Amino acid sequence: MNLEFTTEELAFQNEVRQWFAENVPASLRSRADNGQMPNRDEQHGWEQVLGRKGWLVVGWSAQHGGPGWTATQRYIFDLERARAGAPPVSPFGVSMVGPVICAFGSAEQKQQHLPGIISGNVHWCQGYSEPNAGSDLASLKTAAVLDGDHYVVNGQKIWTTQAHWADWCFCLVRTDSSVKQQQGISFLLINMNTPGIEIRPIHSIDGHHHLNEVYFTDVRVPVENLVGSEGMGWTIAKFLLTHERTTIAGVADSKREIERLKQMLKDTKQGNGSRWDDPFARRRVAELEIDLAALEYTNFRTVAATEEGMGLGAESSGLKIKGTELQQAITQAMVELGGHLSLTWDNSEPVGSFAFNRTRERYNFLRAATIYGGTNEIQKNVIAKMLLGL
Amino acid sequence: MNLEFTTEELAFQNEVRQWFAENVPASLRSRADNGQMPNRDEQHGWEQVLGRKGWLVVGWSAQHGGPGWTATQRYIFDLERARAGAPPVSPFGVSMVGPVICAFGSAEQKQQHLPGIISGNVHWCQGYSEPNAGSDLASLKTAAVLDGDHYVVNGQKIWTTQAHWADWCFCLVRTDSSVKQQQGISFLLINMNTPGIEIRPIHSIDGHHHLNEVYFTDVRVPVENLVGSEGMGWTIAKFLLTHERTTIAGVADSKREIERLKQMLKDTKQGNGSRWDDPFARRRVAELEIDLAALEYTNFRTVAATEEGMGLGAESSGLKIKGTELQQAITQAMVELGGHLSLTWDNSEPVGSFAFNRTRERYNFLRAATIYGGTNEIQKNVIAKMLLGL
Amino acid sequence: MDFRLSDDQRMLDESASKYLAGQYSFDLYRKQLAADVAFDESRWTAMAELGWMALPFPESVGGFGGSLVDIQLIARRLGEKLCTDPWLTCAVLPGKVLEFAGGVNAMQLLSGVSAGTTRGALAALEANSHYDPTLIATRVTENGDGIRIDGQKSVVFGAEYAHVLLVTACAANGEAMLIAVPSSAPGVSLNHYRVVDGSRASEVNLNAVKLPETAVLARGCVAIDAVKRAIDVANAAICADLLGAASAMLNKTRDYARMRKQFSVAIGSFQVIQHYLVDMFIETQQSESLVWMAGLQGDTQECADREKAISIAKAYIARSAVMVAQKSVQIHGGIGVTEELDIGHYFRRVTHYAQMFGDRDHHVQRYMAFGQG
Amino acid sequence: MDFRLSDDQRMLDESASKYLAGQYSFDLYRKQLAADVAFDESRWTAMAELGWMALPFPESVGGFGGSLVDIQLIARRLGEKLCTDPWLTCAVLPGKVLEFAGGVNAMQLLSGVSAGTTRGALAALEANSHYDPTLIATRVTENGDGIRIDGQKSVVFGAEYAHVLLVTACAANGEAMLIAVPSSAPGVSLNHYRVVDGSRASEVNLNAVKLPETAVLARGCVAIDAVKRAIDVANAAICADLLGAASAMLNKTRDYARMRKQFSVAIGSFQVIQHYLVDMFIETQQSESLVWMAGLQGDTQECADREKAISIAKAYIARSAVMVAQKSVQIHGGIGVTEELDIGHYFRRVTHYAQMFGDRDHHVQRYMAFGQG
Repeated sequence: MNLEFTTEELAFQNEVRQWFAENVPASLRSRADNGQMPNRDEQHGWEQVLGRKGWLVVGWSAQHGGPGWTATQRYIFDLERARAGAPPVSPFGVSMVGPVICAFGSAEQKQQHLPGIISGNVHWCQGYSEPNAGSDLASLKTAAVLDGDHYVVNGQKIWTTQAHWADWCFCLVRTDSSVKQQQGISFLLINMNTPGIEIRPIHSIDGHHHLNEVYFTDVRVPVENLVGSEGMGWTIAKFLLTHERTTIAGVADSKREIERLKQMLKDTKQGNGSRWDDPFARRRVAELEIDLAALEYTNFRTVAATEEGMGLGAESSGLKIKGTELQQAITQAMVELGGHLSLTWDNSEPVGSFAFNRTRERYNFLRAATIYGGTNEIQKNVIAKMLLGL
Repeated sequence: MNLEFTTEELAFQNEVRQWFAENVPASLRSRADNGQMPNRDEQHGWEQVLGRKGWLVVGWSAQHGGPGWTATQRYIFDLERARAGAPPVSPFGVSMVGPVICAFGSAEQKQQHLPGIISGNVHWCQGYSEPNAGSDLASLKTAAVLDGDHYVVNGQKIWTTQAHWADWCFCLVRTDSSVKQQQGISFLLINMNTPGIEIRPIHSIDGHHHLNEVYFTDVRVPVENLVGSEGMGWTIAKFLLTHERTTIAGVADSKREIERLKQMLKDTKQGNGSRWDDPFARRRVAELEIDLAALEYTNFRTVAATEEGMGLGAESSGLKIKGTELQQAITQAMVELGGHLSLTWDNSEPVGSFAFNRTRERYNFLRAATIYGGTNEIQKNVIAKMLLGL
Repeated sequence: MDFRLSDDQRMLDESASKYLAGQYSFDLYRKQLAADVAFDESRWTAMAELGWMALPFPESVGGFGGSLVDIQLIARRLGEKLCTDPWLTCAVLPGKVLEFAGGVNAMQLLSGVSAGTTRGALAALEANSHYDPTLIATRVTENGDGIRIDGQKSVVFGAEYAHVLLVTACAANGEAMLIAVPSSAPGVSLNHYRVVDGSRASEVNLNAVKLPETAVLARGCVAIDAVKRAIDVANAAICADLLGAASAMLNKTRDYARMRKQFSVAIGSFQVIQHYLVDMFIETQQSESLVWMAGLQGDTQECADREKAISIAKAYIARSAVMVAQKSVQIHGGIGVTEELDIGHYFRRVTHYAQMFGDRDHHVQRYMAFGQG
Repeated sequence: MDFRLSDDQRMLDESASKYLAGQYSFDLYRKQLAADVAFDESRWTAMAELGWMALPFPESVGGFGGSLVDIQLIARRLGEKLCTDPWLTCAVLPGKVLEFAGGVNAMQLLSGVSAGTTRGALAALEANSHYDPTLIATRVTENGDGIRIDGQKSVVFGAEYAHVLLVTACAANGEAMLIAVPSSAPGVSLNHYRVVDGSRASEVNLNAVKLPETAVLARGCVAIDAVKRAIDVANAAICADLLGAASAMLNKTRDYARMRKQFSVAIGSFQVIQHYLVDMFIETQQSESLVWMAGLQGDTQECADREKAISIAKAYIARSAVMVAQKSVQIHGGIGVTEELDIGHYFRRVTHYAQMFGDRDHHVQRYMAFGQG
């Protein structure tokens, strides 16, 4: 056993760290320092910076245009990214549809779509959930009916993150309603400029606009935009769920957030001292740090298992549950430890600590962390099935 | 609204307090101070003292031989009982079979059984659970077959608390296996001296013998020992579940135990000070005290509703759940706050604090509190049914 | 022991329910939120006519001499309906500060508050005070013909709608003073902003504010005690508001769990969802018990008893209501984190009220200082 | 990063499993418990022959120079099998104290420990020390030809089977000393008793115990550091023991949930039971991660790093293992609280080890003192 990074890995860490120090825009860093998310231009601009460096699709093999890093390198990269105050990249192209096209796409699809994802010039969103198909995704109803060399798509998607920023959408659609639920589902790539698509914003309780409803009315999608064959949609969706696990626990960002909370407490005066003088506040932080350590070393074990090419079982499924619980616990501590300073919403001037004034945003935003991508309750059902074999 | 006791209630409290001060034996008090349970002689002796005073069957109406107290008086009595270091009375006669006989018993049964319960001279145990009928009580198998003027009972009961101390046992038995599960069950009174009864001890992880297996082999029980009619067993069992709620939360004993924990911390030296100087220890106690207050005032509300003759719904079912959770939390805090002093088991001389040396007993014993009488999970299922009406 | 409401209390409770059902709604709340408004003069007048402003105050100033439980009954209904009208922050809290401060000038102001014609706001906390109103950096100096105040007060709830600010300040010799500062006084400038529940608060900048000596309502212990006791009253009301919000969330979430289907069955048929709801139900029951405990035992001048009762209730309810709010969002799933549905707004209200004038952590510590024998 | 065991470690782990499966059993454990015995000379010899006594110590004293992870591998198997043989308390812990104390006399004693011929016990804690080995009331006085010790040491694990007690005592000038006291020395009297996991500990009374100066193995910081560092080693092993016990409970409880039927179905088909098991599984996984972290990062003389690693692991695992133990009993129901089934015994073992040399509370506080930047 050995927990140390190798000399090569340490050198890699130095290289990455230095590059981030030189390349993360000040505006992004300042947003991160105040717990705020980047706007569209900042996010896309940053992804293009990474794309130019070749560091956007870090999970991809060299063969498909990625850097071909080891799991450890990817972990180090993510750690340094968060430490530098850069946001996570949008996963829809890089971690979702990209790997799907690499694995299941035709040569033409690869040629058409991969370069835009690799460069960060083309942006994607994910059309999975529907109003009556949330946790129960298999009951989705959006229909794609073949009409000559096009599918005609009708239906509604919901909770579509960044649909209003996206050029393309990858969708699960029903191409056959005569077979069992999962079997009639296909995976379709839809250009968001196609006539018949209407996007309606959903505003979130953090006060921002991330989510959308997307309505499809007689949207004509060329048949060549079908990935794999008809009815393969469920297989592809399941492939995605087990694809990338080195960063699913969110360790890098949680680590940064705890450090930020400590700094906020130290920077915030209370009487003649600071909030950091409160032993109960410090203890709350300590308990978060201990929970983070457990998550971090469990993540290490998963990374190490990935390196050895070992399968990922229930062991790593727990990472999403614990990771999202910790994210929520950190943001809750941030809101609560700020006291009345955490209650201000849209003040333009800092009240005591601008960072505390903005803790509410991440706290509210991250309530969704235990919901999206399958609620934590659904995740536990899945693990229970593996454990109990019932 | 008014939380104060009336002048009459305060006078009653004084009377009761003084009587306890004069009548609780020193040996019982000393056991309570060290968190230990009384032995058979102490328990039975104490119940007889209460019986002679007429204060044993405090929940009974005057008509049946009880003191005819209000719910508030019963609550006050229980509070003072715990404060004085007296143990709760054994519920099997006083709170269970007694009220059942009062409500469902024949005149002969009343005449035969009530005096012994009221005086504390006759002791009971409860034959409900079976090896394959724990949470699922309705599937019990112990059979009572009519043979002339006797039932012949065959089967096995388990988790029978104090069977080895008991003169009588009230049993749920199956008198008809041809009808639906709950319908074929009857309520039978069995003299423990009847031939064919074998008691085997079950030792608990607190190191003591409370529980038993009871085997019935061709045990002949006179038909006049059937309570109500054949098939009424389930109705009677359900009657019992909603019978007495003023003390179900265990507030009085939890209150005493928290005070005892505070005293233990103050009495236990740590370096030049005491364990009470540890702010984190004090905080843990404070959080228990706050949880106790919530339970206590919820209990008050139930007591007040009882006074007004209002039905007891899901509101009071929560009391058992929260009450047992608090009991467990208090004992766990006692074990943990004692540090290494809580790790000794059978030392005859005190190590630092004999009370801490014995915390393990109640902690282990009370693991059963969330199991017996229907696990807390089953309790929650029941409340959910009421809440959701599904 | 008696937990029944009196006939008067039942009438008060019913009239509050009826008024809010008629005059307030989630739509109105959202409209106000979008317009950055948390006040309406006509509703204020209507509430005054219902007697809500006079309710908490002594008959000597024209009030109705209502109890703390009476205040809680209204607060619970406000929480239940997501109402952001600044009744608590512009009437109850400043009025109670004036009542407890005493003296001719305070009573005169209180008459106006009680009549609904004067609105106040308590400017006690500062950026560096956390929840402790005794940490005062704002300075007051006395000269021959009056006083001068310099400093800044933070997160002053309701200041945007207040005619008079009740400011705490500290003299060079360390003596605290409670001062009535007209919002319009020269040197007073306010920066308004939205706070987490959708209501409004302000930074109050006091830059060489000169006032006559009569503006000083109380000094030293009297001033501090008046503020602390009034904040305890506010916290009793806040507990009731949290109870109202938590009860509403519980009911709405239960109804949603019965109605919403996934995997062809109501999600309320899943045992884990059922147990979540039972936990929420039990916590809400226990919270209600402590709301009334705080209302009955917190209505006293005796400091240790009062602080103990209030801190127990707030410490417990702040945790329980937050749990109920979090689980409500979780059971609702995606729809629970949107602005469209009321659940997310209740969630924010609970965050807000759980921290307003002290979160669980603060009140557990205060209990340890005052309540542990 | 690499979490794979080396070939040697795999062999060690397998031989430990095999040995315990052959030589130890729940029946044997219960038989010993009933007889108030937690030791068997022949098993001790067997373990020594397997190299377990030599494993932790330097080759210079005849040891095998094993790592902290090597120690943890054996400890995990002992926890998994409920084994109360005092390997940790009579060999590892006192041996490590001797190793870290250094010096000729300590090394000579250590040779005996490493050979399995000498058993020791660390007598550091006292009735009033809580978990802090620097709180020493036991007194040592030096005179011309030797020393004299007076005092009492509490809850000295394994003392019943020890030839030599490693006693901490304090001189009048405040200097701490680490002293090797033969169990048979005049003035030493021991009261033995059972402790919570079923093993044995003793009160050690030192009444005018007179020893030559050479009995003093270390003084001042060296003495304290040796004790603290050895306790850290013990805590790393305790974490592994808790992991072994928790894993065993998880597996047994999962199997029980699959097999036990109520309401005509396996109780493992109830969603709430399933989620309990998932929580237990996840906590056990996370605990395992920190066991190895503590083993790898706790194996250093550098005090801050070591204490941080050990305290993080113990703080986490003490809570998780207790949760797993409590839920295991709850899922088993009645049978879980009986002496007949092993679950209740695991429950007690977890209670014991979670508190031995510091519970979560103690280690969170130590982390705050040493680990928080």
